[in-house]
Amino acid sequence: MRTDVADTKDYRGRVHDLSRNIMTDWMTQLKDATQTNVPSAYLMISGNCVEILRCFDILPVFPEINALQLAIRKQSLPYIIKSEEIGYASDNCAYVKADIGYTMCGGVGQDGSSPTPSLIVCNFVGCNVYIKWFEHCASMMDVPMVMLDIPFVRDGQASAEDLKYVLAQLKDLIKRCEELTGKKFDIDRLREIVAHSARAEEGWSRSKDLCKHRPAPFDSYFDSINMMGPINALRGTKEAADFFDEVAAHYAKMVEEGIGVADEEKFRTVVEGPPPYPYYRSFRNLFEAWGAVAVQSTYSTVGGTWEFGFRHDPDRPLESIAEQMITHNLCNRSLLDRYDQIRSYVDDWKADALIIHSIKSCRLFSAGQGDMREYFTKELGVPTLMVESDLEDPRYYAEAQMKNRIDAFFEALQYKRMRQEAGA
Amino acid sequence: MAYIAGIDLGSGATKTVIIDEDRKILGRGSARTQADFGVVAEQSLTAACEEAKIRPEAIVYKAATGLGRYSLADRDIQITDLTCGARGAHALFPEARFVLDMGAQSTRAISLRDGGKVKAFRTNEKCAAGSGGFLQRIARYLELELEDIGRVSLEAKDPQPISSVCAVLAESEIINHVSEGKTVPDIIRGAHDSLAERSLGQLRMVGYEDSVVFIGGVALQAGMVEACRQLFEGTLHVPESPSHIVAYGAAILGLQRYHKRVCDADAVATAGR
Amino acid sequence: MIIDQTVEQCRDVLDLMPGEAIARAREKHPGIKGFGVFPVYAPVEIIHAAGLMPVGMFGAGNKVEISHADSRFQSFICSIAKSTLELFLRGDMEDFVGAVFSSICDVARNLSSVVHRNAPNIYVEYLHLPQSRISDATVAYTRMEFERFRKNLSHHLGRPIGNDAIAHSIGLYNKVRRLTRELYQHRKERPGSIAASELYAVVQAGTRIMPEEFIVLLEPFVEAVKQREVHERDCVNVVIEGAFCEQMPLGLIDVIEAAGCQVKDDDLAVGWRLFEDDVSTEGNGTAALADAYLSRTVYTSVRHDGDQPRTEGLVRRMKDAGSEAVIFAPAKFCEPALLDYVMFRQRLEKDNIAHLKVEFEEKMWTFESARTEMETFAESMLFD
Amino acid sequence: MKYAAGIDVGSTQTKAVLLDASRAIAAKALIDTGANVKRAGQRALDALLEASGVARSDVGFVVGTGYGRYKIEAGDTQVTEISCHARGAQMMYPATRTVIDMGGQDTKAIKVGPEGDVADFCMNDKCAAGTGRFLAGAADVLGLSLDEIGEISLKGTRPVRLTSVCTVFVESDILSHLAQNQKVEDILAGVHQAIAARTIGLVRRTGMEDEVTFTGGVARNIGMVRALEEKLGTSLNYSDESHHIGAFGAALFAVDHLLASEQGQIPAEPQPTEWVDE
Ligand SMILES: Nc1ncnc2c1ncn2[C@@H]1O[C@H](COP(=O)(O)OP(=O)(O)O)[C@@H](O)[C@H]1O
Ligand SMILES: Nc1ncnc2c1ncn2[C@@H]1O[C@H](COP(=O)(O)OP(=O)(O)O)[C@@H](O)[C@H]1O
Ligand code: SF4
Ligand code: SF4
Ligand code: SF4
Repeated sequence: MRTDVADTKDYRGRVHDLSRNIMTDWMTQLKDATQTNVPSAYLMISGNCVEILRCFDILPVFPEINALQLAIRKQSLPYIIKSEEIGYASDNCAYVKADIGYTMCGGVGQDGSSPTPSLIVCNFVGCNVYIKWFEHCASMMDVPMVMLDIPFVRDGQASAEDLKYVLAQLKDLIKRCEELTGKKFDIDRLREIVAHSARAEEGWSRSKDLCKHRPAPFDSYFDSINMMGPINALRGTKEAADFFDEVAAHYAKMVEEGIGVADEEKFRTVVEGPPPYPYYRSFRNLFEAWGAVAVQSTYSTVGGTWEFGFRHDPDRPLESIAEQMITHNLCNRSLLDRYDQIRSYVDDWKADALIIHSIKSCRLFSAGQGDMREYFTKELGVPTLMVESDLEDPRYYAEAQMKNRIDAFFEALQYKRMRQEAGA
Repeated sequence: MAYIAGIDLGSGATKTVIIDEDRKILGRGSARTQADFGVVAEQSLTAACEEAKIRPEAIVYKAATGLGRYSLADRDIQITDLTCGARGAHALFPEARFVLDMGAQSTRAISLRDGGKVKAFRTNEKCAAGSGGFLQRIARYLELELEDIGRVSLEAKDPQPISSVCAVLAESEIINHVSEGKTVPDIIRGAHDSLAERSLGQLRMVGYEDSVVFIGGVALQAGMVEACRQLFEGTLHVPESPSHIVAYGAAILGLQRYHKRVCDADAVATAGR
Repeated sequence: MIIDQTVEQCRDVLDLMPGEAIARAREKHPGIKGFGVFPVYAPVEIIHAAGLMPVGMFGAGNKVEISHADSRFQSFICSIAKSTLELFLRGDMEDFVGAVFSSICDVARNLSSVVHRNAPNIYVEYLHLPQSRISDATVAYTRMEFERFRKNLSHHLGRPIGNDAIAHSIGLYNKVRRLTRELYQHRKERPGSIAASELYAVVQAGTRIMPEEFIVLLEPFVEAVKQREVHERDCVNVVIEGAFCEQMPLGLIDVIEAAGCQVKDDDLAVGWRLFEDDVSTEGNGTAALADAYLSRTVYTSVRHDGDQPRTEGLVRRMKDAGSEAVIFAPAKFCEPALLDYVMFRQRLEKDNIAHLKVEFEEKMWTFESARTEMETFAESMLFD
Repeated sequence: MKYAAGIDVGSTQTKAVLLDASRAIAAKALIDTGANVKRAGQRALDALLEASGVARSDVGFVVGTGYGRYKIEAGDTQVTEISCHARGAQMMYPATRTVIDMGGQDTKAIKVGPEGDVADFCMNDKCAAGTGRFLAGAADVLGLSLDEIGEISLKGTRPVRLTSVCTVFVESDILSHLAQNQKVEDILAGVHQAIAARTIGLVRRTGMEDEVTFTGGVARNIGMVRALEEKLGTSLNYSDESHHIGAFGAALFAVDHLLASEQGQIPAEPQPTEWVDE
């Protein structure tokens, strides 16, 4: 029985529309801010502290999202080349190159799509490239930069000293925000914001949990992109929290009615690594053609690993922000922690296979993925496919080769399954 | 009269230029590079001497350049092909500040200082389908003579660009174009356009502004010249016999050193008296 | 004599596999075990005070054929990560108790995990070196981090690592660093007195010899270099920037000088000579090291510098060295070096300072294109 | 009698095999793929028919494989060459557990299950370095033919070291070795060893198990066979048929279809997917 939720089968479905609406609102705010003096600040996605900025009505700007948008609209290449002309190497992270190129070409500021920031907040959560990227932005636009040095999770979780260190830096940031906006820090306001965050995180987690059902109501790799904007960039707003309530309800209904994102869910996968944004749709098609649905993905947890239970806490707003930045996101955890995360995805979400999409640009994700492959195929016996391309640079995507590998992989899985069924 | 030879032992071909003391070009020669650089250099030198109508012994100074510059046993000096290319181009077009040298294995963008000295340069990255050897391979694949590439390219109506940075993969792209029924001119021109675009990128890295001298064997291809002309903002100078400019530059620099040697010798001679 | 002998000796050391370096150290320090130090920096004094031999893990040059590690790290990852891992996978690190990595880049961080999984007998430590502006919180944090290292290591070994022992080790390494600084200083003043590849071989050997012995070797060497007759060459004075982690092949260093450049300063193996002056031997050793790390170190591309941009650091370094040009030598695929290149370059161009970028790889063995570029560069500066 | 064909349209060469319903080889064909991929498939099929004297109407099923598989108009369905090589190798050498396929543009290591199924596989990354094309390039620079370089490489006693196995730069690399007066056989030995080393890396990823079958065009190169054997420390299955194993595998799948359709069954073989152009 198909009901009104059936339209979700297209990835331009309901959740996509909802997401696009609130994301567009935010982009409009960004565009408007180029003409006004609304204070704005740069921030990175992974383990961010957007709540603090919100508390001062500072508009958060995420260069990563700018880069992503360029890629998905297939506009990134000229900007990447622009950056290479000033000396960036072909091997550098293309997110950086696209964003810097875009900025150089006037994409940021007065006539651009987002404002020149009043402050650059470098939340160094895992990725070292962040530091260089923001250093360059700061020098290029002559904007002050605040460095938030988030200790990497070394011994499983944050120590008391790590927390103290981060809290001290957050307090520094608060002082900078006070100076910038002339507003006094209001902890009650922060509690409110953090409560919105927690509600969004709850909705996010519920949704992701629904993919444990067969068939999965959405593709937790490709469709999660629709939710990543709201959970990472708009977190702390009431709109985002409402959005997630709606999303969770929507997917719950699909589960109830037994509707999956695929016509026929044949394979359940876990996907590791960011998608090739310039070829997003065609990459997805390659999996869809096999009835392969991602029931979990690591990329969707760069901002936070909420599905494992952590929530921002209105009673300990700053402390919980610090904890989230240090411990509860994918980027600031070790590769081995990521193996564990994937393992629990494979087990609890009942996946048939692991797909590793290795990204040339992003060494945070990709360095060592060969070892991950070894671990999953040889130690755990999980069928694993590793393919390579890039998340931003269209020059590194070879469609025919990609298809060849994916087809061969699923051919083999299917063959195995048929034999098992024949034997059973 | 003293004759100077500039010998460019390149990866594709070895080119020789013979000049007199007034820097006038008397003869040019070239030979396809093979295993033994010595032999090839000899061949191209002989050819140049024939054209110049002089005996090889009349050459008083040999300046070697190019990949094989250290392989020429009886050279008087070796200088890099970048320095020579810059100097040769400058001698012909003194007002130009930039040089684009496209050879068999590499593409170089050079910016110049006064007097044709190298200011900055950029070599194409290793993994780039951005040089003449690549065009040669496509030509072979499309069953075209090397000499015809340039002309055929001009006939293009709907150029088919190449996106891959790897020459091997770029070749697959071309195969795709062929099997999709694209015409040979469109494919060649697409390759030229893509190469031109990449060279422009390289030129920009050395601060490219207005006029550029295009040298190297690839400049023999009219289609390539046309592609650059359409893409680059400023003037594009293409010298006569572009593949010999590096050798020419070597000869000019050789002449300088020769003069210095003679002066020094004179000085010594005077001092000894 | 002494000079050639020492350099020869040091080149020998560089040719040793890590296990062999330990075996050699055992002649003087029976039963000693090694502890790997991945670039750029780690407080080696703590390791030494624990009765271990700190050994620089600078990959394997071109001595080892990579046959296992490239299935773990893809083609677009720097060579040092692969060859270092290869050593572990081949079992070359058996005489090592552990290894320490730090927060220099994403590759090094993931490498520490991969080593951890593939070499279960090795104790792997990961230091998060601060990237923040220096504040009370940073000081407290960094002291804690170094102290944590001491505790973990001591716990692992089952023996205490006392303050006195650390102070003693600091004293030794102070001396090594002082002598190294002298060499570097001397080269700035009398450039021809030591070839870049000689200096490199000696400094690098110091990362694979116990400091006690290294001092004995270094002292007469420094004296001899100071006495050496200098033949002034006509060449371009340069500094090398960007080779702070993966190390250049010796052959490439030679090519730089053969092509007509004189290296006056460099950042090769900079982590082992990071401090601008002596580390205090008073009080708590880990605190002294932490404080020195925060406030008395030279800039590197792997540390955020707050109010003192590296770009200015480079210009200062050039001035101090009396050099006229910069050779950027990033390792292929080295993200921090390649990213920094852009800002360095912009800064130099502002002052019209000449520069050249040459990428290298550990296993490189022909330097033809590098030679051409380097020669052109020198020609363009010399024939002015 | 009904027949089934497998056509493997590779980047360099197109291979085809015609089987009768008892899986006996009725004909083989090998042509250069050339620029027109579509035509290559057709030409290969024509060659099969001509060689065997079988009428087109008697060919009941055609499976296409190889990089040009979607361009074969006669193809009834497509299977990736990975599945085909596994299947073909296992049929020809039933104890096969590992397949190394070296073609013009890529190299694959395939771990094969007891029934010819693909247990795991690895391909060289996007870069075409170190493949058959590389050997062809090397042969070209040295002015030798592909048939000879393998033999010659075996005579090398002191293999040279190559800077990289990049196909694009092999030319200059070899030239500079020649300039240093290295012997041709040593250069070729170096070339083969460099490629072998790289291939071993791939094989390790899937894990090597005996027996190892070497397939693809490069299996005709004895130098490569020996270099791999030495590095792997085991002997390889290879034969004159090695080049055709992909096509043979495809033909086996085609026979499955043929038999299944005669019995009105769905063949026990993976469903191919549709090609989706962006
Ligand atoms: N007659 C010609 N017509 C068209 N292109 C040519 C011709 N001769 C050479 N070329 C092109 O120039 C390239 C060689 O350029 P050259 O400057 O001689 O290289 P190098 O100095 O590296 O040997 C060839 O790869 C080819 O693409
Ligand atoms: N007679 C031969 N002797 C040695 N090698 C050969 C021979 N014929 C072809 N090859 C090698 O095989 C490669 C083509 O292999 P093939 O499996 O047909 O590749 P593809 O499927 O990509 O076309 C060529 O690049 C060449 O290196
Ligand atoms: S390296 Fe990866 S995480 Fe870092 S900025 Fe680039 S894409 Fe983002
Ligand atoms: S084969 Fe292509 S991608 Fe690989 S190294 Fe060569 S040019 Fe680069
Ligand atoms: S060479 Fe560069 S990228 Fe590689 S580990 Fe060192 S700092 Fe990181």
